[in-house]
Amino acid sequence: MNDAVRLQLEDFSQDEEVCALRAGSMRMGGIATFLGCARDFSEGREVCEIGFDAYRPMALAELQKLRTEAIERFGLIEARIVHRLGTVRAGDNIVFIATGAEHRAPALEACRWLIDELKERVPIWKKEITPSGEAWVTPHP
Amino acid sequence: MNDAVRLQLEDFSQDEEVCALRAGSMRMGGIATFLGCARDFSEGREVCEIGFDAYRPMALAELQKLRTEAIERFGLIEARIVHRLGTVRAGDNIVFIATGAEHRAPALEACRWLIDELKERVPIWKKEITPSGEAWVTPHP
Amino acid sequence: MITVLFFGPVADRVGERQIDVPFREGMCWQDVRDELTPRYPEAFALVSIAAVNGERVRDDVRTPLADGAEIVFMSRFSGG
Amino acid sequence: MITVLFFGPVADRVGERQIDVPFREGMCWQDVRDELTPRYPEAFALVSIAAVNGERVRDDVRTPLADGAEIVFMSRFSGG
Repeated sequence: MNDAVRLQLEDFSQDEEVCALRAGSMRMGGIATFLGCARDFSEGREVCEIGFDAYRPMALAELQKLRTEAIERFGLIEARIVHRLGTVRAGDNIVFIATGAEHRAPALEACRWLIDELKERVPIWKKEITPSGEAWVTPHP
Repeated sequence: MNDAVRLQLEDFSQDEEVCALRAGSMRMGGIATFLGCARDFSEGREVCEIGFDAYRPMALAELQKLRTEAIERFGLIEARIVHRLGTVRAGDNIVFIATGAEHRAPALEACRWLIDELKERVPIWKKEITPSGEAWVTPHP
Repeated sequence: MITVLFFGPVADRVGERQIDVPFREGMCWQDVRDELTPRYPEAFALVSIAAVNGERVRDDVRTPLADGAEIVFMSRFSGG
Repeated sequence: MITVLFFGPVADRVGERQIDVPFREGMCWQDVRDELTPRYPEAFALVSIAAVNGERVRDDVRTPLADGAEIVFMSRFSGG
């Protein structure tokens, strides 16, 4: 749990992640987070579960690069990223990003940047499992 | 704890707030949060504690208006805002905002908008208590 | 009677959190401000926002107060 | 030997997660793609990203592969 960047099957706790984010510094004035969850509906279809596939070594390396880049680019004090793999059910957590900075603007901007870049750069694929079958999600161009 | 907008002396839990935010809907795909904390340093001065004063009825009414406006403006599914009063110590939580939407962009944008507007519109004042005395914080114009 | 409240840095400079001002038919919040400013010049130097009965009011709109109204003279907010 | 890996929708269409391709001196990742595309046309219709030994590679840069290299042909990512 203490790695700042993780791919894992298990769920995570926001409180624990934010606590770990803050552990090293009393100078954090602003912490932004983004939590992505599995919805029970997507483009008109009922979704029961979401399955993930990943090219794990590259996915983890890309997440680590993203964290380092975000810290440098936005002057963050700390950042954490957790992405779940395996299969999750509707309503479950998928991805969590937390960014901490002295002031609110860099924390909020870095959080936005990280989730946008993660979607572009990290080799993970998701499949929606509905009552009538499965389909890989095609990202919007 | 179940009110979506609160002014309170006590600390709060991010996990509990996010759980309450999600309770009503399985359609939330993106949840953004902002947590403001008390830093131990501000503009070169060591800060031990931060004290708050508020015009409580108006502050609560303004927070409720902000929540309603954010939900309409960004098409959110739900939003929550908690602000602490009384006195907090360096490292403690001050303010928490959580926004939930079907997709990430409105959740992230609403969260940013809410903290910016809160600072402009909600009658709360903070005082930094340092080893050498106290001083009300003057917001940057 | 008009109730006037102060908070934060303004309250510190006034030295009170509440003062009462006698009500006069037709008076507006601006009249209360003009009456109090010479008594508390340091406090009113900070004031940039006013509220009547919990609603922010504009400097260029004069509406007569009702007896019992609550006015708050505030410095810029610093919450969050 | 060159190891070729597939994930997600590409793996489903190939019907395998891994295939091995014999190594030839001087071959580039583009040669492997050109060799596999006619064998798995539906899978390669999805491919828009390639990585060699875990690093994304550009279509317009040809670098000879080392024996034992790992190539991954990937469709657009959909994580997060």
